[in-house]
Amino acid sequence: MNSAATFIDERNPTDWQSDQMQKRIRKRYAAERRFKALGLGAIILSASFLAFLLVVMVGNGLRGFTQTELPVAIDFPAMTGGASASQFEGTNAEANLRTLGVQDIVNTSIEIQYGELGGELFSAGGWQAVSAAILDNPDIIETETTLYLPVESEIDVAYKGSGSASAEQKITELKDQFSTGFNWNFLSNSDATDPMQVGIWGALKGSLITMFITLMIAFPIGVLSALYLEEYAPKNRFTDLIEVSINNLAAVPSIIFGLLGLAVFLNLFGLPRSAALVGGLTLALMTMPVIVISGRNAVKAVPPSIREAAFGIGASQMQVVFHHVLPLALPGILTGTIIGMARALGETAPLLMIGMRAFIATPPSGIVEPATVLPVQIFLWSDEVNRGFVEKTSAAIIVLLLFLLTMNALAIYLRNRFETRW
Amino acid sequence: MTETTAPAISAGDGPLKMTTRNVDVFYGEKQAINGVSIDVTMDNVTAFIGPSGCGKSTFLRCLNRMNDTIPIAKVTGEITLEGEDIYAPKMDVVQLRARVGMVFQKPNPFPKSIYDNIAYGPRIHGLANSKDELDNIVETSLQRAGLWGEVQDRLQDSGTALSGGQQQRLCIARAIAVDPEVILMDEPCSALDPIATAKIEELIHELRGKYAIVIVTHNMQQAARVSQRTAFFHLGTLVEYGVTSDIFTNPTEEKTRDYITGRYG
Amino acid sequence: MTETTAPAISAGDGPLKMTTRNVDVFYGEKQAINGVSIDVTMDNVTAFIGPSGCGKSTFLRCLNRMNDTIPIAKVTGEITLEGEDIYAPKMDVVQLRARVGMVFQKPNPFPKSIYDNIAYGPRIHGLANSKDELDNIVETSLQRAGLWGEVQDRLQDSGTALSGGQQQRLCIARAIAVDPEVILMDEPCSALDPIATAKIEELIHELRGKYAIVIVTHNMQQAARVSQRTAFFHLGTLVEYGVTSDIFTNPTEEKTRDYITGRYG
Amino acid sequence: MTGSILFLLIIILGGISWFFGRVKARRFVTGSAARGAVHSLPNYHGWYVALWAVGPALLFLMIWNIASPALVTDAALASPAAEQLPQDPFARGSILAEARSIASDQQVKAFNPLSQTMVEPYKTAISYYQTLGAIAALLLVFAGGAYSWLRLKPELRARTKIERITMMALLLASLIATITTIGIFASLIFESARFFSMVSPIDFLFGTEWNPKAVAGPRGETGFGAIPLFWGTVFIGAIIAMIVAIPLGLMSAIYLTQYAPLNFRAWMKPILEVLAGVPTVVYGYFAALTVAPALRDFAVSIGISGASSESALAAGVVMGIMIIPFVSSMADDSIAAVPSAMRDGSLAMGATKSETIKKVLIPAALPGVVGGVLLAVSRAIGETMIVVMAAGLAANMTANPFSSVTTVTTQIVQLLTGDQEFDSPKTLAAFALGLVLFIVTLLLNLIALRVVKKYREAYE
Amino acid sequence: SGGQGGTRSEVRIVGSSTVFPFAKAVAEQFSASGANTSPILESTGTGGGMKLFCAGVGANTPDIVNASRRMKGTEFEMCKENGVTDVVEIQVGIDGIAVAQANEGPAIKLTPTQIYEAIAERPFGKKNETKNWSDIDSSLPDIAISVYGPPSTSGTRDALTELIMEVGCKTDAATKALKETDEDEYDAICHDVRADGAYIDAGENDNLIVQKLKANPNSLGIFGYSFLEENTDSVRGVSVSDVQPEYDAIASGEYPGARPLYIYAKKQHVGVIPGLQEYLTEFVNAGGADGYLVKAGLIASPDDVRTQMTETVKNLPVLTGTELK
Ligand SMILES: Nc1ncnc2c1ncn2[C@@H]1O[C@H](COP(=O)(O)OP(=O)(O)OP(=O)(O)O)[C@@H](O)[C@H]1O
Ligand SMILES: Nc1ncnc2c1ncn2[C@@H]1O[C@H](COP(=O)(O)OP(=O)(O)OP(=O)(O)O)[C@@H](O)[C@H]1O
Ligand SMILES: [Mg+2]
Ligand SMILES: [Mg+2]
Repeated sequence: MNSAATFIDERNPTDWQSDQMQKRIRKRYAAERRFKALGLGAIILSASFLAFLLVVMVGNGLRGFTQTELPVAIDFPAMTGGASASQFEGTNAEANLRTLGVQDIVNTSIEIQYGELGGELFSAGGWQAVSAAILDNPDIIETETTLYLPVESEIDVAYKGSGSASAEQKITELKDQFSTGFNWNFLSNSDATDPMQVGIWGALKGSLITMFITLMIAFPIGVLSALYLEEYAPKNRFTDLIEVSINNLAAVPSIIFGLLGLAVFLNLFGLPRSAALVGGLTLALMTMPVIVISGRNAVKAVPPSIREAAFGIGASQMQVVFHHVLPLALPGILTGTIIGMARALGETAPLLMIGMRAFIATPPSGIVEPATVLPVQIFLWSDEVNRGFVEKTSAAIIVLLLFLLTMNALAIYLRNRFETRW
Repeated sequence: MTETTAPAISAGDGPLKMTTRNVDVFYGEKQAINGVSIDVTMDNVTAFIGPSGCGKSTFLRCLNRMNDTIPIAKVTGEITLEGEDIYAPKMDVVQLRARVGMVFQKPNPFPKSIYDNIAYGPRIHGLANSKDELDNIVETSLQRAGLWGEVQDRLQDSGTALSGGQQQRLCIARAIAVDPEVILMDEPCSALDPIATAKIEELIHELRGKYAIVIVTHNMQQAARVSQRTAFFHLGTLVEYGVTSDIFTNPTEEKTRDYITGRYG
Repeated sequence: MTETTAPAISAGDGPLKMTTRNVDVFYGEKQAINGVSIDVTMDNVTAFIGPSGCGKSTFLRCLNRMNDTIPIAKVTGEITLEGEDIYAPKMDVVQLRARVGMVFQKPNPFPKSIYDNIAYGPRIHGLANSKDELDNIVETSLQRAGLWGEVQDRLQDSGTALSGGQQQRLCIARAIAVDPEVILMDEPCSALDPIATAKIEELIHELRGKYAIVIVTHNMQQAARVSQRTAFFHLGTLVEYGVTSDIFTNPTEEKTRDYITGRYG
Repeated sequence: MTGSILFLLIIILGGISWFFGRVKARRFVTGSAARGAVHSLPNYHGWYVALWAVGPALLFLMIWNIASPALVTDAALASPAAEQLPQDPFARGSILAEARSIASDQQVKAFNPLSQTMVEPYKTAISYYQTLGAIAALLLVFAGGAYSWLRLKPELRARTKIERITMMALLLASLIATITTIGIFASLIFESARFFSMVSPIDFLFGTEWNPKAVAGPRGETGFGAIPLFWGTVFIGAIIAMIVAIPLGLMSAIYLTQYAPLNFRAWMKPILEVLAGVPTVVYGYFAALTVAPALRDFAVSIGISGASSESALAAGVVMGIMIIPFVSSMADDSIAAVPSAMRDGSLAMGATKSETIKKVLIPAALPGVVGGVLLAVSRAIGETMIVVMAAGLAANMTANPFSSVTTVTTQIVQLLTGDQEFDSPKTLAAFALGLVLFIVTLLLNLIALRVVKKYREAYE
Repeated sequence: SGGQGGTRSEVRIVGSSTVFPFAKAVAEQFSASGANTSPILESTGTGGGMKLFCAGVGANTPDIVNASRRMKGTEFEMCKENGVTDVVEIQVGIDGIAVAQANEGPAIKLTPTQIYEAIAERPFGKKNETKNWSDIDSSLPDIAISVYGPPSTSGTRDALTELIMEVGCKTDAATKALKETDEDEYDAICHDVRADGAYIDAGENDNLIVQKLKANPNSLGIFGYSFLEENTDSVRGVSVSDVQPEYDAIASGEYPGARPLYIYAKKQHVGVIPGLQEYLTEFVNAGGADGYLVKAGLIASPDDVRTQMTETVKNLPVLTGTELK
């Protein structure tokens, strides 16, 4: 090391082994560890928020999928005056059932079995389960059958957890007779006053129809705009204007889209209130910029070399775009579309402004029929006075989250699958 | 655009294929090519050499108007293909590019099957009337590119699954498939290993005479090996253009000499 | 790891600074360096040459454990600095990197003032006890890197506002400021123009002897100009290592000859 | 012939004309000999003919569909049965509508007996006009098809024409965004203008009391001072939410990009993204039902009196959680955009990772991070459901996070769905608030995008 | 549907969120038998509902508006202007504004005047300086005034100001006289609620309000009677003028905070929209003392009103506008 002596003489050599230096290094490493722990902590904290939210929702909501039931013995032959099973088969079944007066039959049976106050034990719409049972198996109409019917909401809540004193007392009285069944109503019914009778099917169907409209409008417009802006648009003021408006739209608060829908679709165009069509249009305007932006990124990610290759053998601009760029960008566009659609599916605020905050007891059957959507249903239920709605709200949230998580997972899968193509 | 700027083409160079006169290229404000005049002949391979950023690629891309795809690029001067001005308004770029094929620095097969890679050009130009004819074009193109033997059993495999050298030959085959008159190659070997490079060089030898070939390279030895005419560019100007062996053994310009002896670049 | 693989270092090479024995480097499954043994001495500038992708940078980055930053990289074999195994568990990477400085291909000044760029190292390592001392370190480092004259009046300007060549010298000054023993340079001139290149080469000449210097270059002429020892890599193996002038005039290996005469790369 | 069958027929005819166009074009020279002689492939000639055949016909049908109902009604009303119709326009219209839907088989049973009488006239009129429309449309198909077919010749630049039409379609699609923006602005500005004609903008923007009254008070005060709302919005969205989101988001991004093993990152990143995917109504419910009571209990237990269960803190914290992935992905991008040479440069000097991050990466990424935070803020202040459900309605100007404040978005929802008198400034105030919100988020975004863009350019 | 000439097969209802749950129950029962299409019911608030209702006649406007207060003269005018000339008013029941506290809270009795003095911005024209209830009347407990009540946008708030505050305010002769001389000032003095934190805006129908009261036993809450009834195990009513907010007291009008609930229907739509009249009938029938709406928390109207309403849904007399103020 003599050769370096000249240099070392010029400067104080750094003594890395000195105590002072070692202490300093130890301190630096400690800071390093602290910083890293802080980062890990941040992530764990964020993730545990999510876990906590899911646990709370699932904890509250799973109970919403079950219902507490009590047995009711119904002596059909006696009460119907001998209706025959064949009446409830085939096309006339429903009409015949209506004339049968199932509700009265059930109420009488309940009174016979549980006395005067029996009516207060059962959910008012419980007789519909009997109707369904008859349609399902008409033979029971000729026998004496015991059916399990959902109890009144307050008792249901009390049986599942803690309820009011009066309900608790009824529970102790009838303790052994209760049973718990899966609440099929919840999956097949629509909104109702009685939490025991509510279901998400109406809202879910509304969501599906709304999403369909959103997709049909936002996807083609989004993709075409993305292609235009990336592949065709000349650099000029006009293009800048389009670009600026798309970027801005992506950032406009969703409630403003509600105000737009209210002013334009309802007031100006006179489209019907509460309709999935208007909801879908409003959400489409909101989703489109998301699709355009992700679409542009996907188009941008197609390597220029592919375009050059195609141009190089004499493909025209349109051929390059539709033969090469679009197919290659499609997975990316789809990912963006799914994310945009997931956002639209979870959106509530703009829909409140255009009348989708309605009580709608029948599932919509078309795009101009009044409809509501899952998140709005959740919002409506969360505002209900009746305590039976708490678990229903959470249950509906579980359903909504299932949809969204599936969509997000799909998007992530698509992204990972096609990420490293080139 | 006077004839005085035309480079001397000695007798025996074969028929003229493309001529360029006083070509300037601008990227926005910036001038990338400054008054270049070069003739491309049928029988010779022409090589463009020069330090990085001197405008070789830019100039090459003028020859099939690939610069049109860069919005800020502006080309002036005269470029002809068989006497037709390729920048004339009535010239159809799509047809021009079919006649002047191009092979790029990095092999860029489409992410499709080998067959579809080759068949794409003939399909969009409607060169084949039947499946048989198309098969035939694919086969001859691959044969010309010396790739047929290696891929004939797996024409349905993806073109991107080939090795780099094979990909580059696939790209050459793809260019040949539309039956071009000129083939432009922009550093076709720079992404390849020595063995693949050797194969491509051999291929160029074989293609010579059938197509007019222009090749850009940063490897002077390669230029010396494959070309008969060499153009040396520097900062957007054409410093020297002539017979390859002359340029390498006896350059007339100081700059050329410096470059060839490795004083910079 | 037997001594038999050690390269011959002739007498007069000066004291040994770093040694490597049988170094293998893997990126995941892929082996990028295969059993390389090289000695770096104090008095010579060592150049690594070889075709692109042969592992020059990879090997260079082993010498100050910069490969640690690539999660999939794995290094085996023995590398010592002044006899200490730098991959030993007790080796402190922070200190190691302070002792073995590095200059990169593209100048990478921090987006801070020139002063702060230089002062960064001394500050984090606590090399200066006072403002004066720090000023002093900054000044001498810049002087050594031949940049003082050009920047002394604008030490507070951003480092990124300098020209490319100045930036690269700034990076060298920054490396010098922490008082390293070895300086590794990975193609330090490849992003620079000829004039800036010449300045850096001159600087290397001046620094020689004060620091052990290893330089990677793809420009063989540059290797010939600045180094006294040259190592030629090919596909991850060390093909030939010896006195620069021997390698260039009289290589023992066929591959080296092919490379130097430009048959590939 | 119903509309859909006609539509189908036109499409089929379009297909046929495509075929004929193609056949004719194929008879021009083909193959390699065609080069130079024929401009476009037969396919494009086919498309050219098809577009000519279908385009005008469909356009006509569209106009016809809008115009013909009125004609049909006129014709139906001319029938004798129409004389018994009631004069009341709504009842009359409703009967006509019912009759029409029965006549076109969309409805079976008539609710109003009068409708039944009108069915026949309607049926006649409908079939008359439908036939008329159909004949005209088909004529247009043939005319368009024949005209274009005759024009086919080798030099016809069919491809160029098709390409031009395609590009027009693309351009139109991208114009929708601009139209929407204009639509938003227009729908807000008109109602806001009406509002500001009743309430002075000065009072609105700078008034400190939000207590909307239908009638102005004795001193002319209207209770439309929006400052408390702005404060509530800023307090929840830009202060509390950001206090949660910035450190968590930034540190998460740093850990994930700089420290985390690849596996961990691959799992954790999507999990964090899920936080942004949870619908806001769920967050709102969560905030109102779980977080808010917990925070209030906590506040009471540490002796803060007057803690409200609809606290700014609950809404802000939950909103912050929602924004975490937003901040972290922006930070992630910005840090990733710092050239790795910068990081290597610092590490090669012997800096530890955290020193590199703190002294080189973050300062270099700062503009990007700031831009990201601005975007996150704009997102947070525009957020509605969480605050509607958890923040309360009290327009307090307080810095106590445990008390209740209200926000612009909450008030918009309240004003438009509350029990207030219609047409009062209260309804219009919602649009004025919307306008302010729109402008503020717009400005924030413009600034943020500019900052981010400028900074990206610095490295390119 | 859509447009003047369109039609629609289901009844559309908009309006008050207070009437909403009752209307919902009626709608459900109405369609349960399967004979009628289920009506579409939207909670837009009374004012929002009026705006939609009065926008015109036709399939794209609602048939019924629910109201937690009587239609205002201005609203009626607007209706007329837009062609909605035949409006039928039906009183469907009564809602009480209940003052309540947690079961654990200290017993307290109030009068409208005391409530007014506690929550008004300027009781009797002077700035409200009261901090504790005892500041108002020494017989009241010495605890801080803290009242959770409806926000200014809600109909319950209108009821609060009209039924309780104004009553309290009028007890002062000077203030009462002001009504003739300076009505604006009178309105401000009697209606404005203090904004210094003693009165806290809280959502209606909000389960959280119960928790708030439970957590702050010293606070009072003001909300609809149905809500009180629903939560009797945690909160109890506070008597006003010695009357407890109980069913009978409210029904008889003895309790001061009682207000009628209305629905308004367009006669022009009757006979055009299927089921409209049947729905109205169902609503009136359901509002009887033994009807299911009472179970749901509605207070039945007095018998004479009910008889009159039964007539009304049969004959559908239209409003002239003079009965509205
Ligand atoms: N798309 C572009 N926009 C702006 N400037 C460009 C563009 N492409 C190239 N340039 C500039 O034009 C000049 C010539 O570039 P060109 O790519 O033709 O050089 P080259 O000789 O091919 O270099 P290389 O050997 O590195 O490929 C350079 O200064 C380059 O920066
Ligand atoms: N981070 C990495 N991950 C995986 N493989 C890598 C990585 N870095 C380099 N390699 C591979 O290791 C081999 C050696 O690369 P290296 O960068 O060391 O080559 P080089 O000689 O420096 O080339 P060049 O002259 O182009 O810089 C190459 O095959 C390269 O693809
Ligand atoms: Mg190039
Ligand atoms: Mg390298």
